[in-house]
Amino acid sequence: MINQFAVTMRKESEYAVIYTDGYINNLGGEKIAEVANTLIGDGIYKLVLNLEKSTVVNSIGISILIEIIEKLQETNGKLVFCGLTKTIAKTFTIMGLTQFAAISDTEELAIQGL
Amino acid sequence: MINQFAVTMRKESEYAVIYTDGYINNLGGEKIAEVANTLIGDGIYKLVLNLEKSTVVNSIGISILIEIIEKLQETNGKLVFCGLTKTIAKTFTIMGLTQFAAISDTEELAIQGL
Amino acid sequence: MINRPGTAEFPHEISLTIPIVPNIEVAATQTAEAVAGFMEFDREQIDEVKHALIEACINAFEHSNSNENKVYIRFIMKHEDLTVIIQDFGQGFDVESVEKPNIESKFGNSYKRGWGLMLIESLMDSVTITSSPAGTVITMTKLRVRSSKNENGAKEVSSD
Amino acid sequence: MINRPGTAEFPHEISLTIPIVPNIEVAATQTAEAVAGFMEFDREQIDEVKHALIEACINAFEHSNSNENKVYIRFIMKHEDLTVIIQDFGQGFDVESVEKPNIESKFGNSYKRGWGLMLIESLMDSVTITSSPAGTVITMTKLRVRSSKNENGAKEVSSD
Ligand SMILES: Nc1ncnc2c1ncn2[C@@H]1O[C@H](COP(=O)(O)OP(=O)(O)O)[C@@H](O)[C@H]1O
Ligand SMILES: Nc1ncnc2c1ncn2[C@@H]1O[C@H](COP(=O)(O)OP(=O)(O)O)[C@@H](O)[C@H]1O
Repeated sequence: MINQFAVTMRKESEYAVIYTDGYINNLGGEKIAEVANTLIGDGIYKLVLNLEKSTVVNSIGISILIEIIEKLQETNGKLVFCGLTKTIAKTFTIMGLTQFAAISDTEELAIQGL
Repeated sequence: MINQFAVTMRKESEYAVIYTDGYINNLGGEKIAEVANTLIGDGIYKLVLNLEKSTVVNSIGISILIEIIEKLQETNGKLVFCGLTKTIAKTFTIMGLTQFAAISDTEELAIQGL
Repeated sequence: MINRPGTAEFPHEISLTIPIVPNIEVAATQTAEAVAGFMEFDREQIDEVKHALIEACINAFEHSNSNENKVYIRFIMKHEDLTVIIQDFGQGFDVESVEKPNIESKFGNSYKRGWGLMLIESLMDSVTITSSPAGTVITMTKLRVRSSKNENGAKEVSSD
Repeated sequence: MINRPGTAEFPHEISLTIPIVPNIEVAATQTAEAVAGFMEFDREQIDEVKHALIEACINAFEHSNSNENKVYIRFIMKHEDLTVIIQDFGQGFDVESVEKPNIESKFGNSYKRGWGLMLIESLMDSVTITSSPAGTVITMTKLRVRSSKNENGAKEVSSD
């Protein structure tokens, strides 16, 4: 329901895919950042963020995503989004986020784009 | 969305299954009754009403369902419900409707119960 | 979240005013769905509140004859329960004189209606109705009967 | 249904008052979803209204410093558009002095926030913000740009 947010991930040798489920607000953003930071700490600098199960975001959550992208830039890493609703994709485009993190239609394409 | 209600049906030689999709209010009830009346007119007196895609009903809609059951009684026919949410099943039970029209868990069981 | 001690003050109240327009009661049920979901009610509890709310709304729509054409809904969230208050400033009715409907008597009778108030009372845990020529107020409460598993903070998996 | 001539009078207004409580903005978006769905907006239009509403709500939650801890939302449905008005009776702010955010300047800067108002303006068709020490009112409108097919009364198939 409303209060539930979950992050899971799939870690490969060179990259990882992070899956979210639920509303990406400050708490949701922080949970994603936690997982991303652990991966970065483990030397994984290529990340796919699959938001298929997140249809609602807010700008506080997104600003935490910007922090993740910044961290990845410092290590020559890369973030690619997939599974975005049209409105979330539009939001990322309006913000200019897509200049720093691409959007792919599918998870496979996102992984190829890393 | 909110304003959309659809009825479809599958007619066999001895019985028919009516499928609803959407809010069963007065208009929804009337659309179901129209389909049921046509079937009864065609000599089909055994009906399954599959409400799988209707999660919201109101008592005006249900009173139209009572009219259908009454019509079927006049012709020694039978109505069996399936695909009910727990709350709709509870509502039909509270009203005593289940004394006159059984509830089955699945469409197959409903057809067997005709 | 709302049921974790210390996270927020109680009670919380959400109020919603809707015009008397066919089908708009569904908008009210969406608000109810969110409120009851916020309180971590399970699927069945949510659906019961929604159905009771629909009946109260369509009664106000059909019978209140309200001049201002509005229905006022308040959701009062407490630790233990959710109270929904549905009010109209219409003509009111004599609550005592409403007969309890009976399925047998509906067959062979052209009047098949008259189930709304009875369903509200059955679907909710407590209901009070006050009505006068100045309008009608239905106050209905759903308890948050949670299993001990859920009390311990475990997430409930409810089908949608 | 709402767009078929002669079926109902316009405008219709739904009003919703929510307490300032974390996450309750999601209840407001559910009401918005129902209202926009009632108007037969498509999935994308609905999501855009929902996102803009979320931003306006969390701004009131975070920045208004309202004593009464409430946010007032009105949905005004007209044939041509939906207007959502979000009001708080908090401290207000100087609208002119808010800088337009820029993604480049966010990198290397610890302050990554400041996107809310800009997103509201981008996601809605028209937005006016009035703010004073007595509070803030955001009035935002979404046009109901419908294709000619839909104007003719054909049902729109929108994915969910
Ligand atoms: N809000 C209301 N305003 C005026 N009269 C009402 C209201 N709600 C219920 N009533 C009266 O109570 C009766 C019983 O209502 P209900 O049990 O919901 O059945 P129904 O609406 O099918 O008649 C109605 O027929 C009406 O006379
Ligand atoms: N309802 C409000 N009450 C008071 N101040 C507000 C309100 N909405 C916005 N503001 C002010 O405008 C600024 C910009 O808001 P916004 O663009 O949403 O970004 P953010 O909320 O991330 O700071 C806020 O930092 C705040 O100072």
